[in-house]
Amino acid sequence: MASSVLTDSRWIARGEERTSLPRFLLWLSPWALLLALGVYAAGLCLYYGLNQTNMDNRFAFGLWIFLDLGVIALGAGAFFTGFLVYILKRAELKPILNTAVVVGFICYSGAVAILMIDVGQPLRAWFTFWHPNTHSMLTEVTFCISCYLLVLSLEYIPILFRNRQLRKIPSFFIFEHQLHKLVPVLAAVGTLLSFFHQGSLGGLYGVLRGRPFAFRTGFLIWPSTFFLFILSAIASGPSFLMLVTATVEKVTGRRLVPQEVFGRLAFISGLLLAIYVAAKSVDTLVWLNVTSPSAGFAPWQYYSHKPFGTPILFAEIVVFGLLPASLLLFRKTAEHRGLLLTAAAMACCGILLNRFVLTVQTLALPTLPFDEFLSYVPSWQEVASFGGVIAYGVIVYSLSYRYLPLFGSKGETTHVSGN
Amino acid sequence: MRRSILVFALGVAVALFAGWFVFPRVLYVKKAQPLDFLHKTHAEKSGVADCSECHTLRDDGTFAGLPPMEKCAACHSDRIGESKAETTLVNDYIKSGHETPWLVYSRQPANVWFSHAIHVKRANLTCTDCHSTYGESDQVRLYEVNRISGYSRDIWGHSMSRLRRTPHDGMKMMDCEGCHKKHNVEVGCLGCHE
Amino acid sequence: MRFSRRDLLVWGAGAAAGLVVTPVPWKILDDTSKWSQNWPWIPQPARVPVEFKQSACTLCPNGCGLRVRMAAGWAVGVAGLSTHSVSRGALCPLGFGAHQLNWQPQRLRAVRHRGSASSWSEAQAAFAKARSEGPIVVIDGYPGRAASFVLQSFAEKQSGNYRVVQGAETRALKPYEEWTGIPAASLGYDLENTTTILSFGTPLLDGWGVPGRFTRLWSERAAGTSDPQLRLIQVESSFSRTASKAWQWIHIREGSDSALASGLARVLVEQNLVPAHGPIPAMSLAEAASQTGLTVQAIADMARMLIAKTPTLAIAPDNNPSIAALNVLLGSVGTRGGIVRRTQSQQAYASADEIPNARAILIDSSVPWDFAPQSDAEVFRFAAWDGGPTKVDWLLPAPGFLEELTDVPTAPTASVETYGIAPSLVKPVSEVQSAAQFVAGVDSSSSSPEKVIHTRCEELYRKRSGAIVSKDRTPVSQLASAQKLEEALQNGAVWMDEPASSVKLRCELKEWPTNGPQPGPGNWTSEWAAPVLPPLASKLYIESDLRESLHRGNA
Amino acid sequence: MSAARYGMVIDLDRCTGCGSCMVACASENNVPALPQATARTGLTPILVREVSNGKQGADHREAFFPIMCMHCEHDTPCVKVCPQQAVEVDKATGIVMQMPQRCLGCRYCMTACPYHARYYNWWDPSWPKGMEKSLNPGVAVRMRGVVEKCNLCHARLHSAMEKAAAAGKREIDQADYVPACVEACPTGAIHFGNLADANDPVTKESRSPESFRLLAKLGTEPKLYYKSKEAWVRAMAEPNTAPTSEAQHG
Repeated sequence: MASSVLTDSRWIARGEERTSLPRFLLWLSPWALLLALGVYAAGLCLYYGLNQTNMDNRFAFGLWIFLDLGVIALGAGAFFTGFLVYILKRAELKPILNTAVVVGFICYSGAVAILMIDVGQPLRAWFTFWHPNTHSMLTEVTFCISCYLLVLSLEYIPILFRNRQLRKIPSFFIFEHQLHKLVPVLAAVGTLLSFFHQGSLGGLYGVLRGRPFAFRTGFLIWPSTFFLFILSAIASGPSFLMLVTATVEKVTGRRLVPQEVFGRLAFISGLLLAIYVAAKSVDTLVWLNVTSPSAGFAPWQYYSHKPFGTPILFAEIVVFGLLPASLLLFRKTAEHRGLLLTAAAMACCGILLNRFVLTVQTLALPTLPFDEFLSYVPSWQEVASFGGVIAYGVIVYSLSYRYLPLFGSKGETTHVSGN
Repeated sequence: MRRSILVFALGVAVALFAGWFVFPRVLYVKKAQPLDFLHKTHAEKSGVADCSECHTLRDDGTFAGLPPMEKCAACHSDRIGESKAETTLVNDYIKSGHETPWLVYSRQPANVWFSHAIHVKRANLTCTDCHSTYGESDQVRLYEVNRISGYSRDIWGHSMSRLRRTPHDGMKMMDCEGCHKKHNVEVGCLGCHE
Repeated sequence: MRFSRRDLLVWGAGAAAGLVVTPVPWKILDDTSKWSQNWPWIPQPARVPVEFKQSACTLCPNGCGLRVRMAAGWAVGVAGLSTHSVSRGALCPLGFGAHQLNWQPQRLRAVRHRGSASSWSEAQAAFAKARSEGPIVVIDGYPGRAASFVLQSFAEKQSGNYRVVQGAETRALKPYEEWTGIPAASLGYDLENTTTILSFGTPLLDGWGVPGRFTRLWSERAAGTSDPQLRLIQVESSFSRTASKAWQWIHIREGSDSALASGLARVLVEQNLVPAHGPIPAMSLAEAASQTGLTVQAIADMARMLIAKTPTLAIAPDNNPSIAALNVLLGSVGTRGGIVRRTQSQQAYASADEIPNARAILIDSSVPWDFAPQSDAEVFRFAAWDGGPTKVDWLLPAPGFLEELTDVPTAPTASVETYGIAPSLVKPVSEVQSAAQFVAGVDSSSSSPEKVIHTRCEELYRKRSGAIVSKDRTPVSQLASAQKLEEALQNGAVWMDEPASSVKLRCELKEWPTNGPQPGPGNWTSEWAAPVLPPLASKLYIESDLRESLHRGNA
Repeated sequence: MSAARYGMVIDLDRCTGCGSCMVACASENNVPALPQATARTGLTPILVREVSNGKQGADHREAFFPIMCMHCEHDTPCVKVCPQQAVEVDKATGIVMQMPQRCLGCRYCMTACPYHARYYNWWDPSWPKGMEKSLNPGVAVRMRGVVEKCNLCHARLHSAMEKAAAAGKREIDQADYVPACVEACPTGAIHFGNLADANDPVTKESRSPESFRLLAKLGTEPKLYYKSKEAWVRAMAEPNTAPTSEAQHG
């Protein structure tokens, strides 16, 4: 029988049950294919240039930027959980900490990979560090994201070294042990960095004086979107973690984290989302009545172009904001897994919708009185590289889940007994 | 434990050697100039006193750079002396009327706009301020070109670390900026770029 | 002792740590970025000094003055020559990109015989044979040049025919030629002295005539004021560039120009707005109104507008007798500010519309591509650019933009005689011959354009009339020699004759013309459809919505 | 050299939309003519836009807006956003300049520009065989994957500076520095001058009641003025705030 030959049991943590290698590979293969396609598409874009995409001089940002903003928002769970566990000492969230780190790592590395394709001259991307323009939100983003990716890697390594085989190498073991002590510090650093780049990602559009649809006044150098992005990110992060964990539990048919973790996450997510919705509503009112008119743009204009009518604003704030927020805050929700996940999913969609509106609608709308409303449909290369990133995420997560003690306090205890 | 330290140190040593001694020799290709032209000889024998006699400024302020073939032909219309270089000059270039494909040590990339007129006439820099005493050299340097960027080595300068540089060594943007800063001349990107 | 796997790892770690403090990673980072700034496959301009030369544009018979930016013997930029007394520093958009035309993919670089590669010697042999066998018709698209003279005398010697394909601007003057007997080629518009212009869809501000002449005039006398010294009334069925800037835009039905002209004529005569000489059109005012889609009242108002500020000049885009007749009625023929006769009388050219029976037809490169001779004779066609399929036996590569010395005779619409020279500034990109050089090669007795230009300059010098105009104006009488005159012209100066007001031109009309407009083969100045456009014209045709886009091959 | 503030006043009543400025600009700045480029992916540092008053039939009117970099002075959107200082406002001239060789092609500046005056090199620049001989010396060809825009023909400014220096002067002769589009315009609709000089005719013209700037309310202080006698043309300065603007978009 194949499995007897094809086995990786010596790599799987002791006492953990994992499906047979062939079945695991079977599960990976479609994702591997998607990843390969993505890499090919990315290759085309790097070799021939961005004429492979459907972006153009007015639609200079497209699907990819939306993806970057989206995944980085969802990846916020990583730093935020770390923050809750190590800074606010919410020990009950420890079980999902590893997942959080892996998910964060995937989201950020994915985003950075896409960015490298999205810029026309990746070989010069480092100029941002050599000749930084300190006034640019993008500089802030670049610095923080690359630093935070480093932090995430450092947080990921100890988990990696906790693999059954790797632990056997003493130097690794020591290294991991030392690094593990660092984790609280890393969490603190990560939190700081994340707060900034989540914010500056919002600022990215908020500062666009030339795009009254996106332009916001704010506090000191930071436009209001700076703070809204932080809020929305930390609100959606936990929801996304719930979704991931729940999905894994479904796929593997195991209970991985205690129910109360879900309850806790739901409450945090709901609470923050509620605050976000409130802030967002205030911001929208100020923008519609003060900021935009003073720039000479009557707000109705933004919504006079189908499909970007007022319904989208309603959906963003009420349907995918207020509604999930109240659901998540509602204690009973946590008991019904289905309802809980729906709410979490809606919360995530709300955030994605917000990022979509800010990136895509902003560019589609005319600024000059004789501009037309523009539409844009991504080319297959853009979509494929997008899919590639998702595939990459699934693969990395699956591998991590199979070979590393993501959940299972086992990892922890054995670690303690180890020294 | 001691052993691993030893092995680690070995690794470091190998890397340092490769990085500091092997790498530069791989990165730069040495090329000989088409002719071994000697500034010194021309200064002494043909009594060329001033650089600008051959490297002229045109009326519109543009810099003529290396002199055209007819400038050489003026004296070398037929061979002076027996040197091999003389033969090549006369036969391959002057007689056939081809310009000599000199390899320009201080060639800047296409997007750099450097005006000799402004630096010489307005800032009163002398040739040696930037080109050192190459005008008195009695042998031709090998031209070294960077395999990756295609730049002349003089742009980065001959010290790989750029720490032990002789004066006038290196013509990177930061060198221009350094000099401008020193003489508090304020120029934006537009000042030197096309 | 043996080197364990563990040692390897440690060694690697050491090497990695060491490498960081060597130039390797940093230099590679720097050099790869430099590489990306100087990609070897991206062409860069030559590092050579730039100089400026004068010449004239020969893309069409209007001969605008050019200030050409030259580097390493090639034209690297074109601008209008501000001292040029005809074009006054203006060019049409096609002119600004013309210096790239010579490298057009459609550029003809070798002799082609019925589509397959051939050679000049074969072409010459074939032409000599044809010549021995029968009459030869020579077709010219730009009469009056020295080259034209060479071709014409050759044709006449061959008991052949010299035929001319005239541009729309000249064709528009044909009716006057019929009525006055004065060749269209020596008639022109006295735009400088007119005060009301009634344009029937003529692209006056969009490449008509010498672009600089009217646009400059318009921007001095009409632009940006509600009561201009020069009233431009544009009659057009669709909204054009000229209409957008006209003092008045009269919106009429397509193809009803003649009807409007007749209608206006009726009003002018019936209401005694003009001294009642000349015939009255058969068409009733009501009929004219219904055809044009205007009200009777509107036409009447318009007629009054025409005589409110005279002289008034009606300009047709092409041969349209009714519009010409309207000018006659308005008394705008042979008068100041109207249709004037120039001092030198050209001969009337035979049109190439119908071609006599011939053994062979020689077509000069100045003939527009959309002209295809209706004949089964052997066709020798000269062209610099391949303008697409037409019946051609021998396709012969002619000199391209600025590649040959040519002279610039008076522009078709000009009111005074002018003469200029367009020196060749760049060397041909391949082995080319002009039709004139070709016939000279076949018939040793025939002259060369260079010689003709010399003699013409000498004539001008002998006549002592007019002046050399560049930055300043030097009467020919003050010039030292014909030499000097030619040199001046070589350097962008233009010889200009005295204004033509003195010359008589009388025109009476027996009856109102009944035949409608007779448009000839198209002309890019009016239709913006050149067979080959400068590559940069893609900015106009593809990257902006300014002009209806042509097929990509051209742009 | 005393700081200048180069700007323009474009008289729209004189612009016939012929497009000469576009071609002259492209030729001066070695902009490639790429057949694969479209209206949305082309490179036209100065782009003439057609606008209409939205009326039909005899009342229909049109005007042409040459759109190029407006060289904004205050809070310049593109300068503020560029992560690596590839864009800056030149202190000596007030020119908002783009340094393609510094640019990493993130296109953030393009999203920041309200005038869509910035263009991305979607393709490697290329010319038919031999045509590279017609490239204008003094203007480096840009590579694929970077943003470029109108630099007010600063190669011509360089030549003027060099000429002045050779003559031992510090100030350039204004006549030596005229951008290609200004030189090309057959109706003289584009007026170029130094707005820092109160006596410059362009400065005076920019103050005329008929002069206006596009989207002035954004507060970016563009140095490019437009001018027209027609009220409906001047109304094009700001987005129409009456809820029937769809028809307006020419």
